[in-house]
Amino acid sequence: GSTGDSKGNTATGDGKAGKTGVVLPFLTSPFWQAYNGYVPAKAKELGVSTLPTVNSNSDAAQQITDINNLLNQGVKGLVVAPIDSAAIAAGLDQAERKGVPVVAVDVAPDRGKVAMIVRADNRAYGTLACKYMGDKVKTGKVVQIMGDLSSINGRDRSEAFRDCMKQNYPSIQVLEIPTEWKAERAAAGLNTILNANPDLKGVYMQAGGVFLAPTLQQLKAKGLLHPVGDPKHITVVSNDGIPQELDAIRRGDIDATVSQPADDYAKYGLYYIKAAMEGKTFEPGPTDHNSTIIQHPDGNLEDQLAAPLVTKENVDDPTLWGNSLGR
Amino acid sequence: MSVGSPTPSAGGAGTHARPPLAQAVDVVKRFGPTVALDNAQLEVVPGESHALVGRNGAGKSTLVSLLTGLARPDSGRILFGGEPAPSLADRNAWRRRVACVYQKSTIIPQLTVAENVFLNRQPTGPGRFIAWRRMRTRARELLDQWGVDIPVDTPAADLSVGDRQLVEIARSLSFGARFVILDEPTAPLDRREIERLFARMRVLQAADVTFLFISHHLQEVYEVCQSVTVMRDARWITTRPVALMPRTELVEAMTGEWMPEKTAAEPRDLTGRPVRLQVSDLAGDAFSGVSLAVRQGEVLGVAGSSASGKIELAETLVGLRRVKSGTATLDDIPIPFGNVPKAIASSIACVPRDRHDQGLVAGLSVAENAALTLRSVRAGRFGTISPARERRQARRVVADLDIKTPGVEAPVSALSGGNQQKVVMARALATDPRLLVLINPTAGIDVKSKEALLGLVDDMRERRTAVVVISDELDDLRTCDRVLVLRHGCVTTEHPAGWRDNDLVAAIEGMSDEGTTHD
Amino acid sequence: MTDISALAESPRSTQPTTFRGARTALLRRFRELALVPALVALVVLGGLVNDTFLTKANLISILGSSAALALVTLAASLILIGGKFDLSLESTVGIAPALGAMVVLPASAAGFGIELPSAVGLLIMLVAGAVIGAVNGFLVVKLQLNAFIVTLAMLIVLRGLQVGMTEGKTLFEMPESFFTLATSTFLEVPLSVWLAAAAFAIAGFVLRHHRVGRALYAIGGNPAAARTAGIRVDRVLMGVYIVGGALAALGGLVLTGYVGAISPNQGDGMIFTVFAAAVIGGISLDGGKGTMTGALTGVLLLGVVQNLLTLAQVKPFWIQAIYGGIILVSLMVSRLTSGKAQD
Amino acid sequence: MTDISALAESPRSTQPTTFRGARTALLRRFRELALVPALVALVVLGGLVNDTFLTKANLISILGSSAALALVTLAASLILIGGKFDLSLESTVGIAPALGAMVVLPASAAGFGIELPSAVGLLIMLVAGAVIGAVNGFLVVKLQLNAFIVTLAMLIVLRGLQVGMTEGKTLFEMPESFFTLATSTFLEVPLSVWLAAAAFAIAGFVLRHHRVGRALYAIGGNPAAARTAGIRVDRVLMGVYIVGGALAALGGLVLTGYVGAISPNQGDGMIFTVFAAAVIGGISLDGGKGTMTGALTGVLLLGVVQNLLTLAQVKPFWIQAIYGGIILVSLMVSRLTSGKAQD
Ligand SMILES: Nc1ncnc2c1ncn2[C@@H]1O[C@H](COP(=O)(O)OP(=O)(O)OP(=O)(O)O)[C@@H](O)[C@H]1O
Ligand SMILES: Nc1ncnc2c1ncn2[C@@H]1O[C@H](COP(=O)(O)OP(=O)(O)OP(=O)(O)O)[C@@H](O)[C@H]1O
Ligand SMILES: [Mg+2]
Ligand SMILES: [Mg+2]
Repeated sequence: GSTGDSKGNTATGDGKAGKTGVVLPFLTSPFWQAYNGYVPAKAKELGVSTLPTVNSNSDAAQQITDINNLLNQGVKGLVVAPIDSAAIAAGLDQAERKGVPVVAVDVAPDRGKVAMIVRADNRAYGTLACKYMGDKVKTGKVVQIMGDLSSINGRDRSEAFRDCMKQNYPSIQVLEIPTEWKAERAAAGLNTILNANPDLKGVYMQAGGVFLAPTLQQLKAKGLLHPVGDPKHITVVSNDGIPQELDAIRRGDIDATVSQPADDYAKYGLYYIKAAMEGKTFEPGPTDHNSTIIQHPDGNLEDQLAAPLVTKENVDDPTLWGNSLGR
Repeated sequence: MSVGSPTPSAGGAGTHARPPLAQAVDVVKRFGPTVALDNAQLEVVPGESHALVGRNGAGKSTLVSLLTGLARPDSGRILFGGEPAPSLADRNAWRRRVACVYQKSTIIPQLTVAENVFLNRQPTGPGRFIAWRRMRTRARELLDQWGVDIPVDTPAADLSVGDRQLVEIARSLSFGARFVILDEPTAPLDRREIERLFARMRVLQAADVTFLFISHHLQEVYEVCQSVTVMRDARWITTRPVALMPRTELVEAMTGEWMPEKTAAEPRDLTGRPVRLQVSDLAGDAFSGVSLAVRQGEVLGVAGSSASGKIELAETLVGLRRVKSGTATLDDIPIPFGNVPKAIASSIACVPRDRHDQGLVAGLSVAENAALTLRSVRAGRFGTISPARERRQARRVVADLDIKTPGVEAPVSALSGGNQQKVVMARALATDPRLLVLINPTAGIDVKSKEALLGLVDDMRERRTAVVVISDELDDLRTCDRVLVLRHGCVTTEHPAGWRDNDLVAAIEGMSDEGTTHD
Repeated sequence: MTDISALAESPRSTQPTTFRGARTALLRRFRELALVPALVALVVLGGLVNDTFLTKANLISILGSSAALALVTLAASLILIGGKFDLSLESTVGIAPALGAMVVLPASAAGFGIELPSAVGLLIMLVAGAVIGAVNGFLVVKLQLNAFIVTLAMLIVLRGLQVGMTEGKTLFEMPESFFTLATSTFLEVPLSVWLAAAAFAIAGFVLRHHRVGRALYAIGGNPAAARTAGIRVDRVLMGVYIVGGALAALGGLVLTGYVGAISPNQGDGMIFTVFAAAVIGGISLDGGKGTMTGALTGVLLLGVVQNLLTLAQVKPFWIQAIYGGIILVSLMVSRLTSGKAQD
Repeated sequence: MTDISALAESPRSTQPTTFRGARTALLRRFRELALVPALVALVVLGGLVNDTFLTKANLISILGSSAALALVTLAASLILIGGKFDLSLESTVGIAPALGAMVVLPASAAGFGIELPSAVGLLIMLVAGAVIGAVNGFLVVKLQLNAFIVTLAMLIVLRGLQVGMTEGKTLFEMPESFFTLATSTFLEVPLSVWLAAAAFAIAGFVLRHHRVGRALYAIGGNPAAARTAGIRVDRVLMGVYIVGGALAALGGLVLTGYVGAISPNQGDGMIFTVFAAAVIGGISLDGGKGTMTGALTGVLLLGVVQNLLTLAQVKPFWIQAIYGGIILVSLMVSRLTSGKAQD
């Protein structure tokens, strides 16, 4: 599939194609907040008519209810960012029963049929961060500031990072701070870890949106915030790619971040739902937006968007959502 | 009966030279549709102790709350020394004019005795901070005057009911106000404590302090008061010197009908009757070596000071407490100690010590409270109960016990004290007991209700129930066939019906050993 | 109003008390229906602002989405009427079904790998709920620890245990029987709804017509009085904690079916909504007061509000604020209608 | 066990025994220190299992991480002693600093764009806290709504308002003055710690040695009696709600400095920990009981536990369970040491 053929029928497209519902997992992270901001813009671009976004407030049951409500309102397509890979199944079944196509964003459902999965793999983030960190640190202690272990993305990133470290960098010891996505838990944890391990070499934070500030704050407090390149510098790799992370990279406070493309999430989520509503289908293979569509064992297709690793080199790349976002 | 335009001064009070110390003129107070005070009058003259009597719900406490600035009259005026009363918010102004022991306890359990005495007027040192040492010493002095020998640092929660009351009284008298209101101060006190109170009152009267004294024990009125105001159905009835108001007339004014003086029960010969309750050498919380026997249809009184262990004995018999040693049988079947359900199952019933603490569930209706044991209203064998049957039964007891209530569905909290107590009695009778234990059955209850309740005890006689009455009110004990006196947890003396008051009182106080010594 | 002022003139205070008694009795009955007008108003409003609101499909999904809340609110209400507290219900909603599922699931699907038949799994789920209730009961009734705080600690412990034993994984490959309650319907209405309705009906009946229910009110109203009246206070309270735990587990099962999986934080934060529903419905936090009818209307009110907020397409940022605001207002409504200070 | 059930059976004794009086007096003093042994034990244990635990740096960071909790626990404790409740404190921790920041920040950084001087911002933050407290006070004291449930609703409303006005954005880029409390130190110890210590000292002193403090205990113990004693019940309670709100705002500021940003769910779920700390520290949920010393030890206990769990690198999945378990145990400890039923 390519965006080429969609251009023709945008005009007629939103005429006959009905409304689209967009469901968010929660709004309290800069990333989803940005995603929520992109939705109306991209919808306009693509000529998709959407209802106002719905926020499930990180409550899986609420998300099912939201999907039901949207279906009752007669939406013809759904773009859902599941709170949990499994706890979305019932919602997908409902949609299928009503013959309403669903595009899953950011999380690949364990069960149920979707027209397309649009995401950059959480495990990939973890591995990417691990590789970069490993090559920089080589040996010693690093800490990963984990998200909520009961949330799918937190879990995947933690496991991926841990496994990759075990395999590729056996001489690196991984310490862990579980935080339930709470900034103060991260701050307290990091502070304590630094007491016990003054020789800490690296920090991996699973969500820059939540952990950037506390991490820098604690490093500053302990006088360990040295610019990149300084021998005393502690390697910091982040995730999300919000503007503040990019600034930190420019300042040399942190080394890198995985830019999770909020804009593409919105754009291609809507793009694929539009296509699905028009009955278009796609095959595995490369796309025109330098990503590849792969097929899951259960038959679902996934467009694996590129999640570029941002470092000092490419931090000013205008295509990064963190740069393009109006501030 | 019709009440002429109320002119208290005609009642002799006004003949005094000085202006009335405190005055309530045509005060009206409503609670929702309830009229608690209906053009009530009161005029307290300096130097003479004034009694305020009336049946439960007559409006006495409400009048008190007006006289002490806790509430505003809907209409009418409150005057002190001829001056209009201060504004409600200005508590200190009220404090200077009147001190009060309220009917409801105003002790704060979490605070120490000393703090309760000086609540919100603690002696302060530099920087308006509390001077603890001074406060303690002053509290100590105050309590010593009353012979309350508890450390002033004890939390009030640990005080006995009597001591708590004494602390309240001591506090109210320590304000230095010339006018002191005592709303049923003697209810929780035992004889010795009451004597202590009266002695103190006389001293203060001599020092020109004026009392407004409320009590349902009319003999107390004659003991300490010079004039009396009677209220009925929220209205002023009369105000007269006590001397000109013999008991029967007083009761008539209160109840609106003539009631003959209650005479002591005739001694009856019950030796023929089989023994119902047999207690042998029983020892438990606060009593030991108690042995007694109650025959069918016999009413046994148990008297003693509040520390005598009589309450503990009673509560043990009805399954509220465990025993240390000894046995007790009901019709030769051992009584299940420490297990109320079993006790009730073996048809033992009880009117508990305090109707508010242990007797009633305020939120529930009269019917529900009367059937609280839930035994008399079972319908199916699966423990289902029938509200219909419950209402029927409730209507019956309301009729039998002459309970004044808007209806069986009304919340029990809407009833006056006496009628509430009748409901508790009804609950006890509902299980048709073979042993009935009454603990302070007439506490805080007006004369008429008292008669009614004691009348019920007589009915029990006929039904051959063994009745044990725990009380130190002579009126209650008069109806008993025998009275045992407890001191320090042991039975000291036994008094068959027809005893003389002094003997019994002396025995309770432990001052003499008249009557047949018991062992 | 006029008749009252007329009464005021009447000489005897006993006569007015007749009316006073009658009036409060009426108020009590009224209080439990205090919300019905609000509920009706909301439904009408909903019908006006949004044309899908009154469709059968939508009404059914309101019921379907409220079933789990209803069951847990029932549990909470019973415990509250007994004058006690159980915050850990929300964790039971998660851990009980998780246990039930893990004894059924193979190790490959994050189960214990003992793969018991699913009937046993469901049984274990209920038992787990009951046992948790029993533990709470023991701590509160026997050890006399403060109910609020001890069940708060239990809430944290249980949640932690669930995360621990599932290693944070979401369970989803359960056999159909774990979902039927929510998925299969009778007369187009999910079984879960019928179940909740039945549970409320039974509870309502027992509270009114069975001695245990009546004992519960007495205990909540005045434990000491209940004890002297020969009511086995501790036993009844233990019982109600156990039943509460089992009901919460059942609510968890309904939720499982509704969501199609058991995430490690299933039920997280639910207790807030539960208590809101109960109290809005006129259940007293001081015990001894409240009816099942009231609690149920409380649940439905919140369900309808949630549904309306989504349908009305309120800006997502503001939904939460408005939701809370409505709870606040309903509280004041039930305060005013009940006429007396709230407890 | 048996004696407890016996205690449960028998109504409270009428016996005036000086011994018992003295004993309980001693127990009360003991109760407020009930946790000290537990605390000491934990510290010693910590020192044994982990050699960095007792380092000055680590002890300081325990204090630093507990400062915010300490301030909010202080607020909650004061309100609890007055016999009331405020759950919405946790939302105040979030919204008050957010407001203070947004009046300072330019629109580009998610502020209102009015860019007032940061001193004004900090003032507004405190005032916001006080106002929120006043609203709670009004609803609870004057309208006599149930404190638990009304502040629960407020919790939801305020959280919703914060999400709404920040549109879910996390606030970065505040001026340094928003961080100084947590970042700058005196004698190596963060100012936030000194602030919390001072607040506790003052509160403790006022509660013990000033009429207002004693009045608060009286009100918590028996409001009606307090009224008749001339205590301006409503005024005192309003006051304590307002002070509580301001303290929570201050706690929020400390937290802001500690994490260097204000996320829309700052303080979310904190109230659980706060109440746990207060009650473990011997503050009674029924009002009228508890001391600042106790509350403070409660806070420190939890802080030490958290720190130890991280140092010990407990398997992350089990941390929550262990944490809750420790709270539960500490509750039993303070129950047993206090010797009487908990409230
Ligand atoms: N706060 C109140 N709310 C409603 N009704 C009340 C209130 N206080 C008193 N009443 C009613 O007013 C009437 C008078 O009550 P009050 O307490 O003054 O009687 P009393 O003479 O003190 O009775 P007792 O001798 O039992 O103390 C009663 O009918 C009572 O039910
Ligand atoms: N319902 C009541 N029961 C008993 N006393 C009351 C009652 N209402 C008021 N009072 C008394 O009247 C005084 C004045 O009432 P008010 O309510 O104005 O004072 P407050 O509420 O204590 O203080 P503030 O007026 O500052 O709110 C109170 O201090 C109290 O002593
Ligand atoms: Mg009275
Ligand atoms: Mg006021």
